Amino acid sequence: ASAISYWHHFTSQSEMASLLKIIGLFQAANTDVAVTQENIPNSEYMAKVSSAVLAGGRPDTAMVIAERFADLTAMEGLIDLTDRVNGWAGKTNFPDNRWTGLSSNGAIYAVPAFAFVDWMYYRTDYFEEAGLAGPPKTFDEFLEACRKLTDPSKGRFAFGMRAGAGGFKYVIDVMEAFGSPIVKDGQPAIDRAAAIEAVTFYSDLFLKEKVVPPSAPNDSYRQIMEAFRTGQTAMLWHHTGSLNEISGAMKQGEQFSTAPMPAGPKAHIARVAYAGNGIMKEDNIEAAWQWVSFWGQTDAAVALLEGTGYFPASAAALQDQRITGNPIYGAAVKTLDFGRLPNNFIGAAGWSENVVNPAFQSVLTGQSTPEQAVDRMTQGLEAALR
Amino acid sequence: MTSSASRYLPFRALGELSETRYWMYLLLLPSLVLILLVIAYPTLYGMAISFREMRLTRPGLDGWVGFKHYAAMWSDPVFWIALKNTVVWVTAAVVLELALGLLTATALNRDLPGTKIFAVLILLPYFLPNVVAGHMWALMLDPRLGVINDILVRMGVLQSYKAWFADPNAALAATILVEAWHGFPFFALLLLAGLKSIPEDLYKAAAVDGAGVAAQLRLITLPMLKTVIAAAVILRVISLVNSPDLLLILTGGGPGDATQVLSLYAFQTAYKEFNFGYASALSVVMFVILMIFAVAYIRMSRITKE
Amino acid sequence: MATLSIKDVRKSYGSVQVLHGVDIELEDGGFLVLLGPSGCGKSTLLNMIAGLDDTSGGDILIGGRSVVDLAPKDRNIAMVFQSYALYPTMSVARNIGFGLEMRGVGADKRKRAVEDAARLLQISHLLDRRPANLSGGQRQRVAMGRAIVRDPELFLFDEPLSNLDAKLRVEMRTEIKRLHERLGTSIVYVTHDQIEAMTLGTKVAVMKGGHIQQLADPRTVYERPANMFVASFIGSPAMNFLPGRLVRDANGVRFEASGVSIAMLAGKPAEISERPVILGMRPEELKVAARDQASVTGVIDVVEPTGPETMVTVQVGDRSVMARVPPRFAGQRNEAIFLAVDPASVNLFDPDTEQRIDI
Amino acid sequence: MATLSIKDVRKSYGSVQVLHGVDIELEDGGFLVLLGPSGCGKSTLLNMIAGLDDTSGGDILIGGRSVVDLAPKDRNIAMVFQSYALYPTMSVARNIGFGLEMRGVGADKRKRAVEDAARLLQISHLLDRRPANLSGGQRQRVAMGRAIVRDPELFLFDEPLSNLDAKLRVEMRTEIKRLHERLGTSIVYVTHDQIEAMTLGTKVAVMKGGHIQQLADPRTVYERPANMFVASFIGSPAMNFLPGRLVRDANGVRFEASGVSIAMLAGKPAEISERPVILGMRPEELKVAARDQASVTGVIDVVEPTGPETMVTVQVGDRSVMARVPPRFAGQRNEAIFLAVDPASVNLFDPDTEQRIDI
Amino acid sequence: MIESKRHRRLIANIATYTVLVSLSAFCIGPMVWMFLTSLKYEADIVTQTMQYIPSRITFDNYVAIWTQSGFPLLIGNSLVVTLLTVTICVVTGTLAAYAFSRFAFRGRDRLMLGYLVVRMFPAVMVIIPLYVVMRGVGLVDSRFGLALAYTSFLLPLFVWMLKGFFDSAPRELESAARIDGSTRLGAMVRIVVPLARNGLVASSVFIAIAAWNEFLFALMLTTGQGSRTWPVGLQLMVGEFQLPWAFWPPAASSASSRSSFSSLSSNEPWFRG
Ligand SMILES: Nc1ncnc2c1ncn2[C@@H]1O[C@H](COP(=O)(O)OP(=O)(O)OP(=O)(O)O)[C@@H](O)[C@H]1O
Ligand SMILES: Nc1ncnc2c1ncn2[C@@H]1O[C@H](COP(=O)(O)OP(=O)(O)OP(=O)(O)O)[C@@H](O)[C@H]1O
Ligand SMILES: [Mg+2]
Ligand SMILES: [Mg+2]
Repeated sequence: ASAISYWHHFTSQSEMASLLKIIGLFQAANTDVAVTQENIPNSEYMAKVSSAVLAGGRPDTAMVIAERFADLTAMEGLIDLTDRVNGWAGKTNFPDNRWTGLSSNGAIYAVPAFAFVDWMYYRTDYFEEAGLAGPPKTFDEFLEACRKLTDPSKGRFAFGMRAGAGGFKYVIDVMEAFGSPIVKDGQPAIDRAAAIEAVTFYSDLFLKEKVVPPSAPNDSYRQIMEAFRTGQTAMLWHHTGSLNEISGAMKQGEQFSTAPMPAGPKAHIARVAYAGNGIMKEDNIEAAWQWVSFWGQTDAAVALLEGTGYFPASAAALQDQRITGNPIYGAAVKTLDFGRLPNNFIGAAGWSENVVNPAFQSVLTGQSTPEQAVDRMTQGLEAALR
Repeated sequence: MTSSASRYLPFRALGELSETRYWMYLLLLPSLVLILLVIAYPTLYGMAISFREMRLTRPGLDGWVGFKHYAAMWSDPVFWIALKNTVVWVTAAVVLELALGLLTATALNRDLPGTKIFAVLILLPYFLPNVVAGHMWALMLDPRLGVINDILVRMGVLQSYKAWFADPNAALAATILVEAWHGFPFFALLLLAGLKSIPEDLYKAAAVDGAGVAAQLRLITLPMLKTVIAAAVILRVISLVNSPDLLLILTGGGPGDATQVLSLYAFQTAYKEFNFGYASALSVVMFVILMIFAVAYIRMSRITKE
Repeated sequence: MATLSIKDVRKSYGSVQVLHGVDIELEDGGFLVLLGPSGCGKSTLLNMIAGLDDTSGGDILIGGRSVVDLAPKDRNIAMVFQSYALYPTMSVARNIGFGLEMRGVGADKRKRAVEDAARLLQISHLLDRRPANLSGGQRQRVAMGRAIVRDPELFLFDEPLSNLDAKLRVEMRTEIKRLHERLGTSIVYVTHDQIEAMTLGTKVAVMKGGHIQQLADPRTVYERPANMFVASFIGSPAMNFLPGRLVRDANGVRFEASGVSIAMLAGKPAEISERPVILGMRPEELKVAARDQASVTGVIDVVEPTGPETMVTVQVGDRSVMARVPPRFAGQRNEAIFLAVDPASVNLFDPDTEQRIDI
Repeated sequence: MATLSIKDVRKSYGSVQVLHGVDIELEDGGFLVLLGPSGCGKSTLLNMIAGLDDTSGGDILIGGRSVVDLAPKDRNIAMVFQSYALYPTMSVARNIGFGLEMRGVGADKRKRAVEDAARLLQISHLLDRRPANLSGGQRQRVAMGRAIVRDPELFLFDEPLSNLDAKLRVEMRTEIKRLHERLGTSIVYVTHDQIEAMTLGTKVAVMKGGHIQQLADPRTVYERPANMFVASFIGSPAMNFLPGRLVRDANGVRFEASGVSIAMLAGKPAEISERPVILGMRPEELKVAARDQASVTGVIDVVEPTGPETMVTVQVGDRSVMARVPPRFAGQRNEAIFLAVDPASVNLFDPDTEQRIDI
Repeated sequence: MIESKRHRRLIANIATYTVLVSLSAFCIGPMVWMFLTSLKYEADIVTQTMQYIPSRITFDNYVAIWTQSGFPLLIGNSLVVTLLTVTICVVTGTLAAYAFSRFAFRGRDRLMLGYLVVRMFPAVMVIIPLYVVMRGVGLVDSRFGLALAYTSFLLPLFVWMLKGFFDSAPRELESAARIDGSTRLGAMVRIVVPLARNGLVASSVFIAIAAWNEFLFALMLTTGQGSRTWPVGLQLMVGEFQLPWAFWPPAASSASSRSSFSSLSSNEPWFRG
């Protein structure tokens, strides 16, 4: 029997429970391999992984999400799995776009396991109250709805904007929706005018329209969730992973529902980020491979979905009755059709967190103009790609 | 000649050694070796990185680059903001902690009945990890669920809940408050010890001489506490400048760069952008600033003399 | 300058009573010494006069005015502490002038006053130093300077000399005496050194356990102690005590003990009955005499020449008696020795109450 | 029991020389007192004898054996400290027995030795207490017990009495004297109290600034001080100094100064020339006399009755002179006073070198 | 107008108690709030109307913290690491502090300052090289390795603190012991160290707290459950997605026990130049 270690950043109760279930399933199928899971706080995950790469002490296998993939491969943290994948029977379950996010220069470094599918939650009861027929389909409709839904006297705001930790993601989404690419062929490609327009639009929700809670500049996951759950906000952009939490707090259908993200003037942006598992060292590669490929099996994927709401990456799993039979997943399934992979260039994570976030926040706090913010993003991007 | 009752030979030999002139150096040896082994190499290595290009995500770029990072720092606006914030944040926090600590120590030093219990209660925050203190206050200052907002609204101080960390100035002030809450017991503890060592007679003499409470504080207590204050301040400044924990949890440097400080900036540069060269240069600058501060401060306050 | 009246002053810390109704009157310009063993309440009493401690009862009047409700600074007193309590962070000049500074005296006037005081105490050359750089005697002078510069109604001294070495103590003692003669301000002076008490005081209050044992001028306290405690506390080496009996014989009243026989009175007053008493004799009252004139007979135990005189410990019966004899005393250990004593100089005490018996 | 030889011992701290070549010989069973003002190097010398400090030069022999290279524990000495240095965490018995314990003496033997020492010092009832619960005098006894129980070759005492009050100091002084007589062990005793030096020592070394000023028996040091420093350092109140001249006249050699005229010698030895000198007179050698017998004439300045005697400060010419007179002295301030002095008891010093002049 | 002295003292006492009560409230208020919060159901926390006193009580959070994270193991690891750190510091630091206190040698002040300088280089940059060193000697992911790392920056603090205490222990006692037959080492062990006991305890508590609460090194130098300490475990539990109420029990209990301990043992001045 061989023992392999597995680093991941599943920390919440539901994530851990699902993980343990998957390990249980794996263990039942592979009695000769023992998996030791080691959980690492999400915010410190890359610090930990990078020092392991730099100073030695890698685990056998590790979880890789799309945003971190480029950095991980760039620091040569992952082992090329192309040959194994090509010889793997399960490969056919994964359409090509599942692999793109986990490949670099044509080489595959990880086996997709699940996906974060971005969508929108909205309060059906508030929409009814405001006389809105359904969820907004475009940014114009979105703005319209925002104005209608906001009622400061009730302490109610239309949209839970995330501009604290992790908020960069939506800033970039809006910029792309307004037609500004970020990176093309490894070169910075921000279209200044479009980007400024996007930042202006997005920040005006807070500054001018005031349809966003005043706490937005520091709101991150927990805050936007709380705002939605306490009824302060009527709309929320996030991914399928938060479905469990929200349906635990309010009634599906009666109080809230889900819809695809609204489309921007130039593009309809919604992220479908495939996460997978890679192998970080050769020592136990056979056992490691068994483990990472196990995540691609339908049972594992569905166990994860049910425990956490994380969508399966495997097309086979998507056909499972447990998904097709549940209407709430409709919006996600629809998103899979047009959704895009997140930006995936080396340094993306650092640039997003260290540049995009503060730059956009400073627009919200009035410390800079959208022009200045876009310039700072462009410069930061140039520095990151240099 | 009989000499020692010790039955164990090694101890006896060591005992005999302790009567030689080398004893003093032998005493220092273990701690010096430990410090040098564990920390000297990493520190020097860490400093050396600042003259190299070292970006984990660009393995190809490795190599010596001289003062490139320092030059880049000169024109990096975030560095200057972080430097300014560091100074503001550390100064404000230390001053506040010192003031609160002095107040506490003075009150506790009156030795009224029950002060022991108050002492225990007041010391509590210092013994919580930064991580805990940070999360605790983040929840209490939460713009929606925060009890502080609720209390302030009930008291009529605020119209509605305030998003403390969404406003640059309020964010800086709030983090300083949290840091003060967490750190002032440290000062209280040290200053109390210092106060206890001031002879009672001095206050009696001052009372007879006609000095009021304020004059006693200004002319006797503070000057007498100088060395204790100096030591406490220097230890505190070092740990504040070096530890990004609390800000990492509370604001992550935001909103904008309103609470960005050097240690946090170095941390993010290293572990988010994987640009170790630049992060190391930032660290070296911090180290140099701290050194200059510490040496000047120790000179000025003469804490190693007396 | 002022009178001081202490009227039935009491003090308790919690349930412990430290002072039990102390009454003292001090004339204007007087020098009151509070003398007593450690812990008898001297400092407590002084602190209450200064206003540093509250009284638990009774009244204190300075210059006829009750001060118990006044803060120390409003009592117009100055105090010198055992530890001197010099402000370590200030120069000598500032230390001396501090009381004036606090009272808002202008810098010029203050400077002059400080310089005058410094001249009087011969510390003018030290004005710029810090207390840490002074010797014990110099510190003592600075502490006194701080007191006199204020020109108060009453000086309070709490064992001001006990941190000095023997030589300096003698010097400073004379200095304080001279200062008192010169300034004429009333003084209350705490000490447990009986020589200081004797040389300085115009009035000595001997205290024990929070009670005044005797309040009188120094000579009375020394020569006619009110009880055995006062007798033994004052005088070094201490008074010799010998238990014995008063007996009446043909010639009058005698004190008798093993090795001792002293004719106390020629007549035989009726009120004096034979009874056990304790005899008290000061060492210096015992003079070496011829065998036939001796009233005390014993054997030499230890001979200690101290320079100006010689101390001889004599075994008398089963008791040790100390005699202070001239410097060039020639006796040897274990030799017999004969001592005479003036009956007028001895004291008698009641063995039970330990109070003085006057006959 | 052993002799002690200190040979040209020197000590520097960095560039500061604290002891400048000290030479002392002490006979077996002798009692050497090191006397001197604060900071003169007494403790330093004692510490070097003990081995607590290294010498910077010279040699120290105990019982003829050089000890400079031995650790304190190997020198077979015992020491009593000013602060007593009792181990606060141990019982009195353990404190006393600690030295034996360290030397591996068995528990039984140790117990007996401790009890013997305790009996000798009358502290048997205290053996179970902690030092914190003892009075000053009791602690002192324990510290002595700790020293004597070891039965060393040499005792070292560093100001063992200076933390006691005056009364206890006298008692303990006698006790130490008795102990020395009984045990006969050689002792080196540091003090700055000249009375202790005089009463205890068989030999007194007066030190100043790291130099020995005089090494002699106590009476010589008191009566024939080698220089003005020794003269003024020993005796309290200090020796009176009067600058004047030696003059030759019809009757012999006289000392003359304003208000003073003392016939020093009847003959006129050729080697004595007229010259300026300083006269030293002990206060107790000045006796109140009739006007025609007086050799010193002056005006009373301060009168201080101390109990057993009275101190009178007399203005003689432009100098103050102190006289020690009998207790019931009747003179008043500003009265004239006439004093006689025995020429044999006075000392003359060279005004320049301050050294003694023998005529 | 003369104000009565008693009156003034009363006012001063009231002011003192006011200060103490409000500062205590300031200090423990947040903790009390966390305690109350820890007893609430999540729905009662994430709600629009603030509940000051929980309307219903649950111990789920406590159960969760105990079962979810191998909590006993975390605490055990923290204990071991803290104990090791304190032991190493006490053994080596006591020697150094004693040397600084008892021997005057050239460059002493400078060396003491040098000890302090060690604390000045940001931990952020030391971690990776330290990791390399630790790996080289096989101490990564071991409790001993972590303790060594802690020692490197806590030792100077310990030495600085302890020196003050040693300075106030009378030298004469040591001399007495040496004359009584101890070696210098013996005198130090038997006499000086017991005398500085309070100071030793206080200094040890100080560094024990620091070791117990340290996060960054613990995170970076350990991976496995076998050596992970509780602040890291705590950060995991809190994570990004969960409300942080569950940490109350370990945090509060450890904090309060230390706090009372050190305030009781810190009655003497530990800092003397
Ligand atoms: N704050 C206090 N609380 C309780 N008891 C006290 C306090 N201050 C003094 N005492 C007690 O009161 C008594 C008298 O103390 P005080 O200081 O007046 O003595 P003292 O005569 O000055 O002695 P010493 O000569 O030692 O200075 C002592 O028994 C002391 O223990
Ligand atoms: N460790 C030291 N470093 C430098 N100088 C010292 C040291 N120890 C003592 N001295 C100096 O040596 C001189 C003699 O000191 P020592 O302690 O022997 O004096 P002492 O005669 O015992 O005085 P005292 O009566 O005050 O105890 C003093 O001037 C002192 O300042
Ligand atoms: Mg007193
Ligand atoms: Mg000395």
